[in-house]
Amino acid sequence: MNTVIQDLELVSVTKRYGTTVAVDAVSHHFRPASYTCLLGPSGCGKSSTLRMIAGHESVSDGSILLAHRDISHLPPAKRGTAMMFQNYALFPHLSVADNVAFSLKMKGVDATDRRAKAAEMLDLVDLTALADRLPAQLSGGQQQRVALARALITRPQVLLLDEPLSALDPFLRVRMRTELRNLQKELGISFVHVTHGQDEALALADEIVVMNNAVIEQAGPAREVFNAPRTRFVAQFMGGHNVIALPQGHYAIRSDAVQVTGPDAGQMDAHVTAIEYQGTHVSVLSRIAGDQEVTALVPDAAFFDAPHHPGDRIGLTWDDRNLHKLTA
Amino acid sequence: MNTVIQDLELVSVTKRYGTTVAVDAVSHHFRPASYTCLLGPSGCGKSSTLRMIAGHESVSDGSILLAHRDISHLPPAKRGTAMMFQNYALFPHLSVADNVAFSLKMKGVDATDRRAKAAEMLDLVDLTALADRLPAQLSGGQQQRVALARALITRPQVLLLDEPLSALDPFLRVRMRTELRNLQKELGISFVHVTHGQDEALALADEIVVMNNAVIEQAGPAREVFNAPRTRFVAQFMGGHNVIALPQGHYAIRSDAVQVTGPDAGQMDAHVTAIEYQGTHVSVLSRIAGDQEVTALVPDAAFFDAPHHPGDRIGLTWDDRNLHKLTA
Amino acid sequence: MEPRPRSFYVLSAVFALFLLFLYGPTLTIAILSFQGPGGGLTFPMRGVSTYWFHDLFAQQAVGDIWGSFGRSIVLGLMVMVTTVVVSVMGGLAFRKRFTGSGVLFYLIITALVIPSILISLGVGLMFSQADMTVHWATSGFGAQLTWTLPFGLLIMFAVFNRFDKSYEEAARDLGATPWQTLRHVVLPIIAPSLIGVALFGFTLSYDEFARTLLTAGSYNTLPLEIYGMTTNVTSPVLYALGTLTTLFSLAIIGIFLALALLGSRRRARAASDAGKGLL
Amino acid sequence: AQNIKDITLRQFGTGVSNLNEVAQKVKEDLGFTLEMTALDTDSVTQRAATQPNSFDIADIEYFICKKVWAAGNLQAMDTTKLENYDKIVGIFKTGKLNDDSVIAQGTAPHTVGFTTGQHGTEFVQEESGWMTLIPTIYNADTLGIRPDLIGRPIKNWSELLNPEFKGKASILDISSIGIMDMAMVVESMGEYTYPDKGNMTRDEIDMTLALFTEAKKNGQFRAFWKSFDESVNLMASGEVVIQSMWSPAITAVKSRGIDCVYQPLEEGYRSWGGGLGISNALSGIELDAAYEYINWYLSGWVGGFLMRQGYYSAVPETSKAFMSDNEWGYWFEGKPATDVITSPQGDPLAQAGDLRDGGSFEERMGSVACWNSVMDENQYMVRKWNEFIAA
Amino acid sequence: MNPSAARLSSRRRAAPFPESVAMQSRPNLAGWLMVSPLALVLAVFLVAPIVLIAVVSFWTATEFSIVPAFSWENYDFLFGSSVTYRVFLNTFKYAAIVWALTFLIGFTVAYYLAFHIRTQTWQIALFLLCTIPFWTSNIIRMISWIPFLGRNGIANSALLSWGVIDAPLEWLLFSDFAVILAFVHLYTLFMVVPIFNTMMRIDKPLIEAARDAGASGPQILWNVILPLTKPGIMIGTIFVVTLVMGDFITVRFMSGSQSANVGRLISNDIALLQYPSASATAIVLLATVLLTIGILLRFVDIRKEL
Ligand SMILES: Nc1ncnc2c1ncn2[C@@H]1O[C@H](COP(=O)(O)OP(=O)(O)OP(=O)(O)O)[C@@H](O)[C@H]1O
Ligand SMILES: Nc1ncnc2c1ncn2[C@@H]1O[C@H](COP(=O)(O)OP(=O)(O)OP(=O)(O)O)[C@@H](O)[C@H]1O
Ligand SMILES: NCCCCNCCCN
Ligand SMILES: [Mg+2]
Ligand SMILES: [Mg+2]
Repeated sequence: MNTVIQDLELVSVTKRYGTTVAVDAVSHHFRPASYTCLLGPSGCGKSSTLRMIAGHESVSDGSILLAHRDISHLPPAKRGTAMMFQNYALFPHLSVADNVAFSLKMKGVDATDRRAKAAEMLDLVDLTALADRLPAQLSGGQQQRVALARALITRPQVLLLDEPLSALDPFLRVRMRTELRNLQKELGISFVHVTHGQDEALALADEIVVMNNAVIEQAGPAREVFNAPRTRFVAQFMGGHNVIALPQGHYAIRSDAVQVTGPDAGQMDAHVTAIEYQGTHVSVLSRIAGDQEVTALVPDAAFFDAPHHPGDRIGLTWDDRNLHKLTA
Repeated sequence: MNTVIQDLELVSVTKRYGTTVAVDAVSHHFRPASYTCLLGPSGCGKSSTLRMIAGHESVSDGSILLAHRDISHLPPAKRGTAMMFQNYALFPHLSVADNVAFSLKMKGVDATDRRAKAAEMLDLVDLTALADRLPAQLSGGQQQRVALARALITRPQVLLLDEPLSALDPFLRVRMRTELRNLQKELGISFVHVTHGQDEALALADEIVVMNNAVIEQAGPAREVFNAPRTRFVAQFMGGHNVIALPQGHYAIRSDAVQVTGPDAGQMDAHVTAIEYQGTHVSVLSRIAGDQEVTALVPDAAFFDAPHHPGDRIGLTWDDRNLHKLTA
Repeated sequence: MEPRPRSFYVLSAVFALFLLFLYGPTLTIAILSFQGPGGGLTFPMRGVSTYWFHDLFAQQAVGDIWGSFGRSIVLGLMVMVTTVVVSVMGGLAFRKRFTGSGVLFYLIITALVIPSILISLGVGLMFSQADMTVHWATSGFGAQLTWTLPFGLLIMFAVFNRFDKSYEEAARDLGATPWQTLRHVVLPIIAPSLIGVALFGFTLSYDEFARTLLTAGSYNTLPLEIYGMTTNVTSPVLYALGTLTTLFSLAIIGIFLALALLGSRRRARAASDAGKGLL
Repeated sequence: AQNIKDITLRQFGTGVSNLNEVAQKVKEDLGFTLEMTALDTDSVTQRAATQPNSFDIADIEYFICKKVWAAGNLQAMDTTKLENYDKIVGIFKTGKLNDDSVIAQGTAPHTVGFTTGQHGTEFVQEESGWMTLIPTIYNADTLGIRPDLIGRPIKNWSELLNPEFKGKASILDISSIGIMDMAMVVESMGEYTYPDKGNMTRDEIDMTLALFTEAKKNGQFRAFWKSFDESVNLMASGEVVIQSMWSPAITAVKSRGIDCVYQPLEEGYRSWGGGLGISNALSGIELDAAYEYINWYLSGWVGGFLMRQGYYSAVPETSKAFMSDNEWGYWFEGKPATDVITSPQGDPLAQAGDLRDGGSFEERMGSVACWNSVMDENQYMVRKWNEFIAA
Repeated sequence: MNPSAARLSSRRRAAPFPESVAMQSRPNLAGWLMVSPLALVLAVFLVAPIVLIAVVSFWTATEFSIVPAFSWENYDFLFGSSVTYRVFLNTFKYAAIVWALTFLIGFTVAYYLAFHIRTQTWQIALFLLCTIPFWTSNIIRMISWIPFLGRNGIANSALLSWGVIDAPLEWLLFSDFAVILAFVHLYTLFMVVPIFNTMMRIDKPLIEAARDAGASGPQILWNVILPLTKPGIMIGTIFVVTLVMGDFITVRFMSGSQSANVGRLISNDIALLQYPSASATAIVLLATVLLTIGILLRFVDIRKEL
C-alpha cells in the first residue's frame, strides 16, 4: 500500500454537548505515519475527539486538518479517515468478505472487483479462510481483524481506533496489540488509538496524548510521557510513579527508582501499608510523614531476600537526580 | 467481625452439562482465611467451579466440604458462602441500602435493625453517603462496593467473587483490587476470586489455582506458581516466561532472566522481531533458531543505552540455573 | 440436569390446564366441524363427515364466504405493507426528538387504547358527513391502520431502543449514503423484527371486527362475514370455516417461521466450526 | 350502448330473503348480475338510512321504510310498470286482506307503501300509483315453543312471562319488533289495553318496559336474540322453550328433527312485511334493470321459493305455478300434506297428514293483531329499550 | 460491560443521526417527513373521527338522520339515567375481574415459561403453543364456548355423568360467568406476552443473587421478579383494560344479550341510528378509558421500557 503520508492536525477543536464541554479547544499535530494513543480516564473526551476526527460528531468550534485541508465539515467517508469501532460494529447479516467489501459496494464497485479487493485485505489480516463466516461465528480476535480489514479497505490516511482491545481477554489483548503495531508499521499510515490502559499506550504508541477534563495534559513520545510526566495527574495516571510533595514543590519519582532500606537507613522513614506481588517485582506501598503514599518497586529476588510486611518500618532512599519536578 | 476461620475443600468435584465436562474431578483444599484466585483461560471451568461452591449449580459428582461439613446439597444461603456476581447483579429497583439489607429482609429482620446493619456494612465499604441511590446512579467502582457489602452482610465464611474487576477500567481495577485485598485481610475470611488476568491473580492471591480444560493444572502460592510453573501451559499463561524447547526437554525461563548481548556474544543468536516499551522495562521479542520466540525483558535505561530495532541481530544469554524444567 | 423444584411440577400442571383452557373451545369447534350432514352447532355429534367442509366450498344460502375471504386477504396485505413501511419510517423518525414528537406519541397511545367501536363510529360518521362512501379498502383500511400502526410502532420503538447505532456510523464511515445505510445495514439487521411487524399487521387486520364494522361498506370482510354467519347460519359450516381459518392462520405463521428459519440456516451454513481456536 | 347483461345490481337485506339462489336464478332468467349482502335487521336499517351509495336495491321491512324513507335515499316506483300490480294482495294496497277485514294496529304496510311521486317525501294513504317498496314477503309471527319440553297446550301470549318458564324464555332484541311482542303479552296478561299498540305514549312505553325489566331481573329470560338463527340455536339446544320466533327459524329447528311449534295464540299474530326499494341513484338502463328484476320477483319463482320456507308471497297467484299441489295445499291453504314436505334444502319438515301451524293463509293473515311498528315516540322507545337491554 | 454501564452509554449515544452538517440546520425536517404518513393516518382516522364524535354528541337525531345542533340533551339523558351508572359500574366490574384473572394467569404462565423452562427453544415452542389459539377468529373462539357451556353442553353433560351435579348448571352460559370466561379466554395472551417479555429481560444472576441472600422461592417472586416485571404488567394491564372496556360483542354473545357494558350501549345506539346519543356515550367512555390509562402510564414509562 503506497498511501502518501499525510499529517493530521487539530486546531483548537471544541465539542460541546449542551452545556457540558467534552473537548475544550484542543490543538494537536499528529505526526505522519505514527502510532498515537489517546489516553485518559473515563469521560475525559477521548472518544469525542476521535469521533470528531472521524466525522461522526460535529465540531462545535475549531477545525480539523488532514494534509492541510480542512475536513471538519466533510462527511466521514470523504475525510480520508477510517474508524474501527469499540465493539467492531461488524454487520451481523453480512459475511466476513461482504463486511470487508462493504465500502466498495457502496461505491458501486462491481462484485468481482469487490471480491478480489476484499480477498487482498483478508489476506493482509490473515483471515482468508474465514471469508464466508458470519461475524457471530468468529472469536473476538478474529472479529477485531475483520473490523480492521473493513476499515483499511478504504485506504485511509488515518485509522481511528476506539478502544479496539477492550473487548478481548487479557491474554488475547497482548497478542492483538502486537498485531496492531505491526500492521501500522507495515501500512505506514497514522493510527490514532483511544485507550484507558497506560500499559497498552506505552506498548503501542510512538506518541501518547494524555487527556484529562477535556484538555490535553501532555503529549509526546511514549518514553517522554512516562519518564517526564509534566503534571501530577499524568504522573499518577501513567502509573509506576510516586508524586511527592517537597518544600520546593511536587516531584515525581519512578517507583523502581525508590529503594527500600532498613529503618533509619534511608532518606526518609516509612511504614509499609501493603505488599503487592507482581511476578518479576514486588510493589511495596508505604506511608511517609505527611501522610504521603510512596510505592517502591523492588525486584522479586531482592524483596524476598529481605521481605517486608504491612506494618513494618522501613527506610526509603533514592537518587535525587531521579526526582522530576512537576509543573502542576 | 469475628467469624471462626473455616476451611473449604473440594473433593473430586465434577460438573457435567449434558456431554460436556466443565469441571473434571477437581480436588482442592482452600486454606482458611486465604485469598485464592482461580485463574485460567475462557471456558476452562472457573465459573462452574465457583458456582458449585456457591450452590448455584449442582455438583454432578464429588463433594464440597466447608468446615468438614458436606455442603454440596445445601441451598446457597445455608452454606456459609456468599457470592459476588460478575456484573454485580444489584437489584435495580432497590436503593443501595435496600440492596445491602436484602438478605436481612428475607430473614425477616425488622426494618430498623436492617437499616442499622446495612449502614454498618456501607460504612465498611465507604458508601454511607450513597445509601439512597439506585444502582443505575452509581459508577462501576461504587456498584462493586455495594455488591461486596451485600454479600458480606450475610457474614459468610467464604466469599466467592466471579470476575469482580472485569467491568472496571484499568485505573479503577488496580485501585479496587487493593481494596479487595485489604478487606479480605480485615475480615479474615476466605475469598475465592475468579479471574483471567494473571496480573490480578499475582497481585491479590495468597494462592493461585490455575485451571485448564476442566482440571487444575497447578495450585500453589502465587510466587511458586509464577516462579516454578509446572507445565508449558502454566508458564505461558502466567506470562513473563519463555518456554524453550531444548534437547533435554522443555524449559521455562523468566523473561527478565534473559539478557541481550551483542550478536555472537550470547548463548544463542536471535533476530529482534518486535520491541515493546513497558515504561520501566522494554520487552525485546526475538526469534532464535528453530523458530522459537524468546522475549527478553530489559530495564529501560539499559535498553535505551543500546537500543535494538526489529530486524537487528542480537545475542541472548542467561544463567542456566534460571532454567526451570517443565513436566508437560 | 439440575434437579427441579416442586413448584416446577405444580406450575407445569397449571400450564397444562391453561393450555387445555385455551385449546378446549377451539378443539370443540374442530370436532364439531366434522358433524355429519344432519348435525347442528351443539353436541351430540350426529355422525362424522367432512360434509361441512365441502359445504363451505359450495354456495351458501346467504353471503359470500370466499369473496370476503379474498377481501380480507387483500386488505390484510394492504395493511401489512403499510404498517411495515409506516412503522419503520415512524420508528426511524422517533429515534430523534422532533417538534411534536411528544404529541404524536400520545396519539399513538390513544390509537392503541381507544375502544375500537369509537373508531368505527367516528370514521363512519366522518365519511357520511363528507358524503363519501365507506369501503373496506378506504375507510376500512384507514380504520384498521389506527390499530395496527400503534402495534407496529411499539415494536419498532422496542427494536430501535436496542439498535446499536455504531452500525450506522460504521456504514457512514464506509461511505454509505443515508439511503444505502438504511437499505444495506439497518433494514437487513432489523429484518426479523419486520417479519414480526408484518405478521402482526396482517393478522390484526385479518381478524379485526369492531373497527371494520361500520367502515367496510357494501362488502364484508371475513370477520364481518363470520359475524354475519353467526346470525344467519345455523349449520356446522360455521365451525368448518373456523377450523379452516385457524389452519390458514397457522399456515401463515408457519410460512413466516419457515422464512425466518431458512434465513438463519442459510447464514449458519456458512461455517460451523466457529470459535474453535482462540484466533 | 350498455347491455343489460353487463349490469350489476347490488342488493342488501336480511338473511331472510337475501338468498344466493335468487341471484343465481336472476342470472339464469334475466342475464344480469345481482350481488347479495345479508345483514342483520339493524345493519339493514343503518345502511338504508346512511349509505345510499352502497346499494341499488334495498330489501327492507316496511317499518324500516317508515324510518328511512324521509332520508331520501330511495325512489318510489311507478305501479304502471309493474306487470303483476293488480295481483298483489290487499294487505299491501288497502291494508285489508278481504273487504271486511279490520286493519291491524301498528305500521301496517299500506300506510307507508305509497307516496306522491317518484321523489315523493310524504306517505299517502291511498294507491297513488307510486309505491315506496314493492312488497315481496311477509308473515304472521307468533311465539315458538318446544311442545316436548313444555308438555301442555300454550294458548296465550302471556305465557311468555309465566314463571313456569323462568330462565327458559326469550324475546328478540330488535326494538321495533320486540316492543310489539311485549304489547301482545301485556294485553294478554290483562295488565293494560293499549288504545294503539303501534303508537304508544311515553307512559305506555315506560309501563311496558318496566314490566319486562322486572321479569328480566327475576331471571325470566335465558337470553335475547337478534337474528333468527340465534333463536334457532336457543330453541334447538333446549336453552329456551318459549320465545318470540320467526317462521324460518321454526323450519330450521324442525329440519333437525326437533319438535317445535309456531304456536297460534288467541290474541292473534304480530305481522311484518318486507319489500324491495330502489336506490334514488338509479336511472337509465340500471333503473330499467331494476324494474325488470322486480317484475321477475313478483312473477312467481321467488314467491314459491319463499313460501316453501313458510313465508307468504305478495302475489300468491303467480307462485302457485312454481309449487306442487301438495306444497301449495300445505303452506297456503292449510290442508293436510299429502306427501312429505321438505325444506328448500331437502330436509323433511312435515309428513303426509301434517297440518301447518295456524292453518291457511286466510286464517293466519286474517288474525293479525298488530304490525311491527315505528311509533311517534320511537326515539324515546328506542332509548328505553336500550335501557331495558342494559338493565 | 455491566448493565448500567450499557444503559449509560446507550443514553449517551441517544442522538440518533450524529448531526451531519446537512441535517443540523433543519433537525426537524427529516423527522417530520418520516412521520408524515403516520401523522396523516392518525389525523384522518383518529383525530378527525374523535373530533367529529365530540361534535356530533351535541347534535340531535331523527329516525334516520342526525341533525346539527347544540344540545346537551344526549348528555342529559345519559347522566339522567340510573342505567348509565349501572352500566358503567358493570363495565368497571368486568374490567376489574378480567384484569385480576388475566393477570394471575398471565403472570403464572409467563413466570413458568421464563423461569422454569430452561432452554430457549422450549421457551419459544411453549410460548408459540400459547399463541396459536389466538390466531382463530375472535368471534369463533367466543361462540365456541356455547356448545361447551350450554344447558346440554359438554360441561354440564360431563358433570352430570360424573354425578357431581343433579341438574344442569344454568349459570355456565348466558351469565356474567360466561362473559368473564370468554374475556379471559380471549385476552389472557395480551397479559402473557408483555409480562413474558419483561421477565425474559431480567438478568438471571439477579435471581441467583436473591437466592444467595437466602430468599425463598416466594420471596424471590415477591421481592425481585414482581417489581422487575412491573412494566410488563402495566403494558398488559393497559391492553386488557382497554380491550374489555371497549368490548361490545363478547358481552352480548356470552350474556345472551342480558348484560351490558358501555360498548354495548354505544353499539345499540348505533344499531338504532342514534348516533348523537352513541357519540355522547362514546365521549364519556373515551374520557374514562384515557383517564384510566393515563393513571396507569404514571407507573411506567412505556417508551423506555419497550
Ligand atoms: N452524545 C452526548 N451527549 C451528551 N454528552 C456526551 C455525549 N457524548 C459524550 N458526552 C459527554 O462528554 C464527555 C466526554 O465523553 P467521551 O465519550 O468523549 O469520553 P471518553 O474519554 O471517551 O470516556 P470513556 O473512556 O468512558 O469512553 C463526558 O462527560 C460525556 O458524558
Ligand atoms: N449452563 C451450561 N450449559 C452447558 N454448558 C455450560 C454451561 N455453563 C458452562 N458450560 C460450559 O462449561 C465449560 C466451562 O464453563 P465456565 O463458565 O465454567 O468457564 P469459565 O472458566 O468461567 O470461562 P470464562 O472465563 O469465559 O467465564 C464451557 O465449555 C462452557 O461452555
Ligand atoms: N398475536 C395476536 C394476533 C391475533 C389477533 N387477535 C387479536 C384480535 C384483537 N381484536
Ligand atoms: Mg470513549
Ligand atoms: Mg466464567
